[in-house]
Amino acid sequence: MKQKLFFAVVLVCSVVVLNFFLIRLAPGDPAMTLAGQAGGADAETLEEIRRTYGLDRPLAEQFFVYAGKILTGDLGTSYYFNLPVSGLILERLFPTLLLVLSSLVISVGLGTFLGVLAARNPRGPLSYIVTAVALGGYSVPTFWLGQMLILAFAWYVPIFPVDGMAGLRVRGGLNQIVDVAWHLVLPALTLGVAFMAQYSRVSRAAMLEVLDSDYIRTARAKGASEPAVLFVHGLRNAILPVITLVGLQLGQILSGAVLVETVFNWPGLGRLALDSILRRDYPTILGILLASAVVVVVINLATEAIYRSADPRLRSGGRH
Amino acid sequence: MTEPLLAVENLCVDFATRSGPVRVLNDVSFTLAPGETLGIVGESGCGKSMTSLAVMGLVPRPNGRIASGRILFRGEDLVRAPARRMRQIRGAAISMIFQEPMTSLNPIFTVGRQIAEAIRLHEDVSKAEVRNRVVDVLGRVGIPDPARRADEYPHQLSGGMRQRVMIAMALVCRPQILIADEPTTALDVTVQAQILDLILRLQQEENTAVILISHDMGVISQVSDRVMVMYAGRAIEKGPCRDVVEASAHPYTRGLIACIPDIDRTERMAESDRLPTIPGIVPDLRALGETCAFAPRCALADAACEAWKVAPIRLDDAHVAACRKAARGIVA
Amino acid sequence: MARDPAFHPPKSPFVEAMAIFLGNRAAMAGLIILAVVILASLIGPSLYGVDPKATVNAPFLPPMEDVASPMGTDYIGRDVLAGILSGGPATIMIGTSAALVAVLIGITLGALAGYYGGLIDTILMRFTEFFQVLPALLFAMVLMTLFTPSLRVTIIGIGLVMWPPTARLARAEFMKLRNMDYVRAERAMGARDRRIIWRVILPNAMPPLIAAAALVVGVSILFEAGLSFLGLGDPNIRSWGEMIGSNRDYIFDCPWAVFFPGIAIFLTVLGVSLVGDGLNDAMNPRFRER
Amino acid sequence: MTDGDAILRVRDLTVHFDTGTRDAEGKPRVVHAVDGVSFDIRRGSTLGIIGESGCGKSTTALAAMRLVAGARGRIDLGGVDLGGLEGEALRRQRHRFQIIFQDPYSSLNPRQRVGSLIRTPMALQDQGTPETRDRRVDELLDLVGLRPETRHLFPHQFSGGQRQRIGIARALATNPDLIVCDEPVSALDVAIQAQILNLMKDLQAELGLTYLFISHDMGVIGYMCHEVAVMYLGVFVETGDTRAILAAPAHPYTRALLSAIPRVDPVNRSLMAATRLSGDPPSPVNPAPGCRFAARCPHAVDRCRTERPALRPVTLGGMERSVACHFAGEI
Repeated sequence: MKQKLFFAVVLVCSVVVLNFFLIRLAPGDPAMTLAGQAGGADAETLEEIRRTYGLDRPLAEQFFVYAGKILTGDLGTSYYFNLPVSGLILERLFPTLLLVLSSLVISVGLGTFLGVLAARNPRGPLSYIVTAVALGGYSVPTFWLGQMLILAFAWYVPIFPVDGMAGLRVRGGLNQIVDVAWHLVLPALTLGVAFMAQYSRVSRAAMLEVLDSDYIRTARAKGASEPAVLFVHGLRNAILPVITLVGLQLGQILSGAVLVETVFNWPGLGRLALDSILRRDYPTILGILLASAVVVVVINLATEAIYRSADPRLRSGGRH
Repeated sequence: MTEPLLAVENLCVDFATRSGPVRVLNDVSFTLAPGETLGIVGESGCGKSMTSLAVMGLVPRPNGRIASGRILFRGEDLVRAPARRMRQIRGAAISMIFQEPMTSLNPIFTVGRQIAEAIRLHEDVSKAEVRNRVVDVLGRVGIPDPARRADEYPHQLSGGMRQRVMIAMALVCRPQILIADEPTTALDVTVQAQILDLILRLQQEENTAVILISHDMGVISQVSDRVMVMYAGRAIEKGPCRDVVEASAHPYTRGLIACIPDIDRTERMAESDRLPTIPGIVPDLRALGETCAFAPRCALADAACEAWKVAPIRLDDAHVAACRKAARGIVA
Repeated sequence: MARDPAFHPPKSPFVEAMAIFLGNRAAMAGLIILAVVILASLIGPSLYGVDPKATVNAPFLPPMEDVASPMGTDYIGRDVLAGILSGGPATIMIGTSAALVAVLIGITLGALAGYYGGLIDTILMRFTEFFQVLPALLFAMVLMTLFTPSLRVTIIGIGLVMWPPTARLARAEFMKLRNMDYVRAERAMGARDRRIIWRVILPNAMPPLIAAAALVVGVSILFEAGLSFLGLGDPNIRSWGEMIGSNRDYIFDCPWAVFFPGIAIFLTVLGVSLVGDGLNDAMNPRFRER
Repeated sequence: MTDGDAILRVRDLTVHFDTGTRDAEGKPRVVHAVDGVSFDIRRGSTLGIIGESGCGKSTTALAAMRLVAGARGRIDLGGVDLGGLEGEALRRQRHRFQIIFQDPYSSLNPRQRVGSLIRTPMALQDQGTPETRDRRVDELLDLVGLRPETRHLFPHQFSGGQRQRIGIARALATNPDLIVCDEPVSALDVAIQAQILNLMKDLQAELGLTYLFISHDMGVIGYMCHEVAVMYLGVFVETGDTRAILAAPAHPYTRALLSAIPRVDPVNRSLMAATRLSGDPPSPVNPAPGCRFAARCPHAVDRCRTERPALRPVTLGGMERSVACHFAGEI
């Protein structure tokens, strides 16, 4: 675990290095890039940037200036908002986390449940339905699915709000929580579908393998009932590859969040990223890239910890 | 003869494959008396493991199914018993241990919990009582420091220790029948001897009947009271251990024993001597009919054998062989 | 089960896999879908003959109202069917080329990491992890804005963010296979590393990699659609994702202009996934035994 | 076991693997898989190595084949020290020593037809021309009891025994001086095992082959091997003439091993009366000083736990062998 933590830090540092080089690899003057404003910054601003980032000094020195700024939490200033980028990001972090985590709960929970049920009878109708739904969920473009859900459940049959994260007049207490949850349903579902599809496939395959294993036969030979075999002995072994997959796919889930936030006008990091890109607001974009990498690394460490607690083979040493 | 504890009668098991159904067990019958050890021996694919799974009601579904026959446990036909009744019997009256101690235990639960589960599935006892019995049974199967070991996970134990845990789990509800399917095949010889010892000692303590399945004629001959030899899904010879091993009536049994490189015999062999062999390979089960499956490989087979419909030939009241020439005069 | 080989005609594993594949109804359905999509993309535009970029009819025209525009028109009166027919080649081309880039990078890095292990493996895998930690879409978005979006930039950009899963799979396969006795036997016979990696292990690792490559094609198509939807693709190409994106703000006025391109993407990716699944089943030895 | 006629002389073969972890005292945990093993094999004879799983016998075989990274020691094959060769120089020698593996299913490339499988070693070692190689393939198939027409088939179209014949043909292809056999019959049923063992003995008699034969089965060793080395936790504990050791084992471990073998004998049930070793072999990670067997030995005294016994000649039952036990011949 100590090693994992070390590599997590190294990974985040690598993103800092990447950001640094992206600014310099882009065609044109790095000062211009850092200023954003689609190249329309005035000479005074550019001079200011050249000075604070030490752009007239050697490359190595420039890097240390840049890295030093980031270490102290200074991700630059967004010309558009005229605010520090770090503050902007912190403000948008919560909605994104809310969206990502709730869709993770939906996709992991539902996906694994369906996968396990389907594995019980690999040639039964349920198994075919799960496989078909999984394929469909896997093939559908996330943003389009979101739009179709809006059309269906917010326009033709107006059950849920069209977009946004909160109603204008709802303020405070339980009401606000319910309101946010109400706004969350469609986006979280949209984002969850593709991943639910994958998790149901993976858990179905894992469960099929587990059900074929010797210790399942042992459990049956003990006289355990089928539900006990399935959910006590099978499930916990079959969920391990799903946890692994979640850890590997966090980047993808955040990518999906960009699209979903755009479709639903969800005030998160993804929406901010797209707006900033359209405004050529580079400090904000690069800040978001770094922040999302940190989010991925942190959630990754969490899945690692969950995996460890689920699999004793990783917790304690070999045989004595 | 006393009333048998278990009587398997004319058991047939079919398996669905891509090229149609295959009869993997064909007309298998045998009995088991209380306290007795029956050895079932044969090469891979002969049906010996399927026999044990059928008795346990664990024929793999949906591909496998019992096509016909009866499995009478104290007079009750297990083939027709409902699933609920089979769950009561499995692990309590009839238990089983398997070949691979490495994979037969669930890696994510402690061994103590897995043994406790076997108790709680069949008996309504308090938590403390369960724990006492778990530690007690681990001690009885020769695991040192059982209270500590109970809280360990399978991967922390050696192969021999895991097989002891499997035995503990199988015996914790004091079954009347213990089925041991190749229990020592994955173990080293010195550990194999310990495990066989343990099974026999516990059998004597509890008067358990044991079905020991093995490919190793040495193991079978050392521990069985009676022996059943299987070939291509059929029981081709049955009888008291000594008769089957030392006065084998079926040419296959004799071939099987002769081709083992036995250290006591090879000591006397000259450099140019060779092991006796059975020519050819085990037949494809899909291509078998009602005639003798061994005839194509049998040195004694003649035209009449090719046409003969297989039937058990009784040599005396205990010794039976499915060979046309088994009557002493023809074979010897 | 032992059999006399003389009774079996010499069938290569490839031929056997193909036989299983052709007998798989779902895979066949996928193949048919793909064939229709490709055919429509190839001859559709010239057959239909309507300019996808020009305003040809009244805006917001619903489907089936005017026979000239069977799928209706979008917010500025562009023909939806023409857009779908002409968007096909671009979508498929970008998807497959990007997947090719990704699979080539992935297999090469994964093979080297899995075969050599040790320090090489550690370095390559940290590198892979780094790419997996970056949210692919965000990274691609940054690339697309720093560099002027063009077909080439799009393909390379998508390829650059798509390779890590393939690399992981290739690595796992190589790690498993390098310890097989037949690989050891090659070494014992005096085979060089180059031969063992590319001629011995790679062919045996191919089945799961081919199936995975099919999935990468599907994901790449989805990814391209996502980029175009956000308005970050090559502005000179009308792709399906771009159609959806440009009509996004008018979804309640002309839902068909969003609906039909989405169906086109969905069917294409579904076809690719079905074929990929079929290939996976056909080449998975666990299905072939017995 | 030194002999003027030895084709293979191995001296102080050692294979240690670093597990990359550390023990409680912070010392690196090193697996002593093979710990200073020396042996000779006479041309045309068979040396067997027997031991239980994890004793290092297979690692010894792979190290002798130069297939293990990190092996040290002299491996003198007919005057060339294979242990000192690397890269291309080692590759050029490989036609002189070949290997037969345990698992007939994983040792043949499933994508190669049989003809190509057997031709590969000759092609890789530039032996002969394409035509002579084809002729040799037919010759080899015939030699191992397969019909030459089978060269067009794939491995999965054969049974386990037939696959092992293909593996033998492949090992013979380059006319090697030494064939290392790593548990060649352990995966086979007894009836097929007997066929393969007889084939290997016939080939030895006919072609004058030299085998290094690894097995866990004393019966197989007794049948196949002229000499045997009993291995325990990375070291040889007893070596010598097979018949001498079978008739009068001198090392306590050899005795325990022999008495634990279940004989086919329903009357004299020796297995149940045998002296029993307790427990499993200890771990080969950072083994304790002294005799490796001391922890399980019924005769062990303090000296056994501190001083490692060397192999020394001992005569027992009128027959000589080497034993690594302080009390060999006395107990």
